[in-house]
Amino acid sequence: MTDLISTVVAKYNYWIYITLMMIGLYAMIAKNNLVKKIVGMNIFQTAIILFYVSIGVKKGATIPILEHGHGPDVHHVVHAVDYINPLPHVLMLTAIVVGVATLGVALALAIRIYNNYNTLEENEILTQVREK
Amino acid sequence: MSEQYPALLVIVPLLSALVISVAGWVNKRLCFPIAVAALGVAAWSSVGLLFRVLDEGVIVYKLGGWSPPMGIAYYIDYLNGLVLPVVSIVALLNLISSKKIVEQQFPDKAGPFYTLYVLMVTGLLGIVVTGDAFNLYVLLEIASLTGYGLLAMGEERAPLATLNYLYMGTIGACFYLLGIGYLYIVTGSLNMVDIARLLPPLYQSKAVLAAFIICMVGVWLKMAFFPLHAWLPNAYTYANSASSGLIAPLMTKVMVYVMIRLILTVFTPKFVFNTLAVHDAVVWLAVIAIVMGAVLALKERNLKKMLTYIVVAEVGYMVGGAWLGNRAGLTGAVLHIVNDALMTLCVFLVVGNIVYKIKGYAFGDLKGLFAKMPFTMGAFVIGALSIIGVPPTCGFFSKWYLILGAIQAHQYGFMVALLFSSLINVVLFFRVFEIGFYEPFSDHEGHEHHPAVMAEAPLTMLVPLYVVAISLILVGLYTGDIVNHIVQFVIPKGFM
Amino acid sequence: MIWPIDLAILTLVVIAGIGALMVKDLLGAAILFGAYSFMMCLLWSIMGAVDVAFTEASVGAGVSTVFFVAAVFRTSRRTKD
Amino acid sequence: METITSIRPLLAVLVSLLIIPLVVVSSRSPNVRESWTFVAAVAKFLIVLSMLPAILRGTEIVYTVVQFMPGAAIRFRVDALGMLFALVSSSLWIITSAYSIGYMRGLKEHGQTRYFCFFAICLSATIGAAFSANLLTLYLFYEILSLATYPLVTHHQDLEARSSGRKYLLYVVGASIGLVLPAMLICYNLAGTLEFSKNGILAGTAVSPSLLFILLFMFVFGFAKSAIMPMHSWLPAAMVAPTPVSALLHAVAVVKVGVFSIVRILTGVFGIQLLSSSHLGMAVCYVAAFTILVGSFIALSQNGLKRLLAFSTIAQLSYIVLGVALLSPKGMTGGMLHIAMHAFGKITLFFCAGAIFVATGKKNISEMIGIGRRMPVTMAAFFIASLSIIGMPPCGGFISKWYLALGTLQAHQIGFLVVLLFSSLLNACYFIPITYKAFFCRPEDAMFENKVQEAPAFCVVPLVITATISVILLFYPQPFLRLARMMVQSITGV
Amino acid sequence: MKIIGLIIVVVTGALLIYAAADFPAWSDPASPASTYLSPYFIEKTMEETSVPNIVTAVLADYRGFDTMFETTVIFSAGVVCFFLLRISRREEEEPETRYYRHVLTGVTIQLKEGYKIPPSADFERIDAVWTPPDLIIKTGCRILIPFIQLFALYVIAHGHHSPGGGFQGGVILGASVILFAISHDLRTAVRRMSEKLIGILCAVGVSIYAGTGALCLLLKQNFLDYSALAGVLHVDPITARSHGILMVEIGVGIAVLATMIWIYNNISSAGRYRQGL
Repeated sequence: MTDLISTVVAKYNYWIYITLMMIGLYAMIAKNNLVKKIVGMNIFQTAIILFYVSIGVKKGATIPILEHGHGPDVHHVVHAVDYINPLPHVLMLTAIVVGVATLGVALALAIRIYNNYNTLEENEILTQVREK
Repeated sequence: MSEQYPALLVIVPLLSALVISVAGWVNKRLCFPIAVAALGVAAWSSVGLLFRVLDEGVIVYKLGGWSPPMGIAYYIDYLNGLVLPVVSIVALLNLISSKKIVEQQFPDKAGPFYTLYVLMVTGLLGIVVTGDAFNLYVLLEIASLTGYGLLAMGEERAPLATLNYLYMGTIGACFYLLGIGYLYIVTGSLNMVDIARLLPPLYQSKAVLAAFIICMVGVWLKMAFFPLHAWLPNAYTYANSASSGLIAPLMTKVMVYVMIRLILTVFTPKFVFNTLAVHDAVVWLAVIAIVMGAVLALKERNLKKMLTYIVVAEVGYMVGGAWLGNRAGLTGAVLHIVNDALMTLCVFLVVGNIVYKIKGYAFGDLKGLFAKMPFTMGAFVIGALSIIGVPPTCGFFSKWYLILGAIQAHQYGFMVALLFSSLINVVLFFRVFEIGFYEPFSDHEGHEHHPAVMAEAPLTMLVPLYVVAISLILVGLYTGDIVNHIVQFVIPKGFM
Repeated sequence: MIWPIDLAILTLVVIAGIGALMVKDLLGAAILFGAYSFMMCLLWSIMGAVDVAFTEASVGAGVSTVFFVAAVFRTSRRTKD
Repeated sequence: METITSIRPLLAVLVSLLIIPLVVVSSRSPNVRESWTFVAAVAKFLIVLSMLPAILRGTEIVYTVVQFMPGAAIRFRVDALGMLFALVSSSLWIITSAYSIGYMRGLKEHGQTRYFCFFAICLSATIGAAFSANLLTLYLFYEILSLATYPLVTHHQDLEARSSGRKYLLYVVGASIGLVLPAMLICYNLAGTLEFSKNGILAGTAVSPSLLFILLFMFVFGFAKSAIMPMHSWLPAAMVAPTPVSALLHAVAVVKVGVFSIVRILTGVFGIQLLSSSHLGMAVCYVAAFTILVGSFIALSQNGLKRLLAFSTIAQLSYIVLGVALLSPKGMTGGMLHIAMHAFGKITLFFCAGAIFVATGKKNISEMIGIGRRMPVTMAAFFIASLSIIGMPPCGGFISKWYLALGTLQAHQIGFLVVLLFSSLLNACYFIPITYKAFFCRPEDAMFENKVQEAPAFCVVPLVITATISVILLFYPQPFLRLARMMVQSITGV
Repeated sequence: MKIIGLIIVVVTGALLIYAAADFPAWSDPASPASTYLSPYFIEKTMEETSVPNIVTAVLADYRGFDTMFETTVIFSAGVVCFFLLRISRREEEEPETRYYRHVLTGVTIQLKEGYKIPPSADFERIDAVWTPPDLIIKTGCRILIPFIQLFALYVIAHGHHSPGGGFQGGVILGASVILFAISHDLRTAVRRMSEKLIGILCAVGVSIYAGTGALCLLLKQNFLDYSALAGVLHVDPITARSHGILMVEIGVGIAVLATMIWIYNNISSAGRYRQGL
């Protein structure tokens, strides 16, 4: 039992990221409102970012900014174990940007759709399309 | 200069896209020539790269001077050496053809259109050329985002279709990203070659298995592999023809390239075909994709939509070929990337010409088209024959290798599916020919002349079309050289 | 790192996310989404990803929410699910 | 065997393609356009003829255009059989071109430029098929021929043409993609090559008899142009085409390409050793014999002249297949010779049908009573040609049938001899009454006035020429007989 | 659809949970991700680029190529929004009645079609739904915006040493302009920062990034190899890398700033450029 709990706690981040991702995915598939789908899409994307950030976490390490003095001669010996893995952070900066870019495009499309059909509900739009 | 070709290939279009976007504010007429020049340079460098690869073998280009796996590097080997010229040349030809379409449909937005167009090509070229798994994701997003923009500009239903594409595309790209994350968590690397080096001890890991499945599902989503294809037909059909002429030939093909790259370079065939051994199931999925694509195409009474379902079926060809797990099948799949890009371009350019002149693409609009647009339809016939797979057009030869691979792998279901789809294609295209050729029927029996008023598309649309049409035959005739000098080196040694 | 806070915020994130999807008003959804992003940002800063957290704070909680609100303003708040 | 590398086979194929742009450009002035067609036809014939001496000397002419993969290339090899076929089709093209001019102008058909263009493509494909050195090249030209014939078959662009065109495509293209293509690939996979060889490429491979059987019939039915039953019904339907098309393509080029392909498959892919040892030859014989009898019977009941000729063609094509599938030297000689003999006879018949249509507008036999008084020359030619088809002297058809009959004896298959003779009887039954009624009907039954009014000279002269050739071939069957013998000798060694 | 969605979600979730079992434990310092590449970055960054913020160094130098395309992604999003939404002047139907406001007195004038107002700085065009901006908000924002912008500039400039950089700074800068547009109205904001300027700034921002890379290429180094700039800047190659990073960060900042405003303008007015939020 304690094993189970410790497994659950040890990878709590991973479970949460999976939960969030599935929430987002479900919203994208099952929701009817276009903007809700976009919200779901963003949750989906942030879940992946959460996953990546979780990869980077390192026990007993600090943020990936080196302590330093000024001037070229002040060089500490840097130990890798002291700092959190920066690479996932870099990747996720990119992913966040991609996320906001996708959001912008998606919203622009939603507005175009609204202008055409005067609704954001997918089933209503499809009814209108079929009637034409 | 030639050692900088890999950088030029991507940088020149990127910078030109920026220049075009500025030119869009200053003088709209400059946009088109700049775009042509940019893609011309890209095409030139990609061909130059191909020849360098033929001479020297794999080229590695370190961006920022950092050696991989620290920095990002471009790897150009025979596989992407072959795909790059196809991408850039297809894009260039369609660009030339799109000039008139843009003038007709959205003259005010020529600037952003060409910007997005060139950016999309940048993205596609980048996807093909990169050797870094994450870099691929970023470029994939560039290609996708610009693609959404281009596709949404069309008929009334285009935005909704594109938004659905956006949802699916985002899920696909995110799945890919997640898969890369899984690989990263177990290997700690993002460089494709490096991952492949680190993976063998981890072949039994569940995480690697999941990474592979997730990556594949993501890529399949982007390439519209059958059960995941639902976004494609509408998105491509309702878009303007300048955009669909770029995206229909390239997007799915580039994603097939990514799939083959993942199989060959990242996960390695040993893992995919020996450890995992699910290829029979995937080939059966491909069979379903081909059959369903053909059947759904048969249902359509609308030329452009019919073609989009053919695209879905063709994706099945390539996926199936790649997953046959033998030399002939993979050769067929790689060859089909090239051929299908050209074939699809050919037929979509034809649709572009028809829409430009007739303002419609439903079957009812095509009556008497052989008399009205004989040159366009002539090229359409060549493209159609290539899709059907009639020698000496190139479509025949990739189908040849695919069927040969199917026979060697004892996947007779795949063989039958290919033949079935060829036969359906005959029906599909000859149905279109019939409408264009016979209808409207002459009133009284006998040899009534149809009132044939030529209304042919302008020369800037016909010339690219004929270049493609002729290249369909030339590529077909030179299949032997392509296979002997390029494709056979794609396949790793020891691959049966 | 203080893991109870971590767990608590993780749970809050899920609640905010579900809330954004469940609420029957798109403007509310936009705001809840902003809250979700901000929780996420907190979470990441706890995990030591300061740059990511900073970006998420400015993009996710800031600009994205503004985009959402703007889009909802231009379309409609009405939603059935 | 000695081989020469020469580009001439390729030239022979290309020459008619090269004039297409010229034909299109000069579409405004019909005389110039038709003269281009003549130039190409004559040039093609001369190129083919120029290769004849070398072939008769026993050498082969080889030319590789492109090599796709080991054992599969676009490659030409001119051997005796190919030469025979090429000679027949290229010589008849010249005559048909002349006839086409008379026919098309006589009826004021539309789309004549298109007609001549596709005709030229068809001829290229036919010659290409004749000279092909391997199965891939053969398949390539076979497909091109199928597709290039489609606009000709459906030339009238009406509903009937459309439904016939559909049937044509369904049978011919459908069968070739659905059956020949996989069969070819299986062969390639088994043998690693597609080059025709004297002993057959499948000879040395370990293939199970059942697979062999399946393969053989995939080929035989797949080459649906040979109209072996049950793949025959496109042929009568395709008779909606203008008569010159029916004449050249459906009596000579298209159907003969089908039969020629089967002959190549039997001799070059399977090889007679394999066929005789596995008794597959007999299986083909039975199918062919069935087609001969049924085709002849159906022809008996036809009223439309062209439909009658179509069913007659179906039966006659199977003679060729039967002859070759007997695997006896005489039978094979007869079969190959019949390619030529039947071609000259049948084309004459079609020309006559067309001439009648141009002059009187009649299509049905029942409307042709007494027509001999009005068109004596045409009907005389018709009579001669029908004798050739029946296989009676003084016509060339006699020789080929003679060899076929000898072949059945040589193969000790008396049953097939009976089939041959019975079928000839049937041929006589449906051909002779036509001529008889045309000339010797009672005056009150005659449907035509007793005044000679022939079709235009462009129509009549060609059919007189072909009828004459039919007669000459009996007395001087060279070079066809020699070519057929050389081919048989090279295969069987006898 | 809901059932399908549920099935997909359950299957995918099960797969992911199944795979997570094989992951290294969370925050394990010995996991491959923490031991393979990252030590190199952590230990060498200072030596090789003299940038203490490892994230910035990796972002703009080691993986600078990714970041360039990241900027391009945002740029293309801006172009896409413009391309899709912006209603060109030719298509835009001019409303029958237009409204002008006399700035000094606050009097609103309604003009019927065909009438014109003499060009004068005293009148500003307003929309039918225009409401006077709330004084408190307006003044509050006016006070806030300079500080926000100053902070944004700090974030960009100090990205080498602290969290932040071009992207975050650019977003904040953009947000400050968006705040201005919200607190006043879109017309006023666009008058301050015209559409053309924004469009060109976007491209210029990305061009600075790509151009820096291309400059390295012209200086006979590989693309984005900032050490090539050493000769131009008269510093050692390592400092040149640091400067190169700053240059591209500025480029990113400009591009992001302009794009955020651009997207906002188009979305909030549905492409009409009046009647903002």
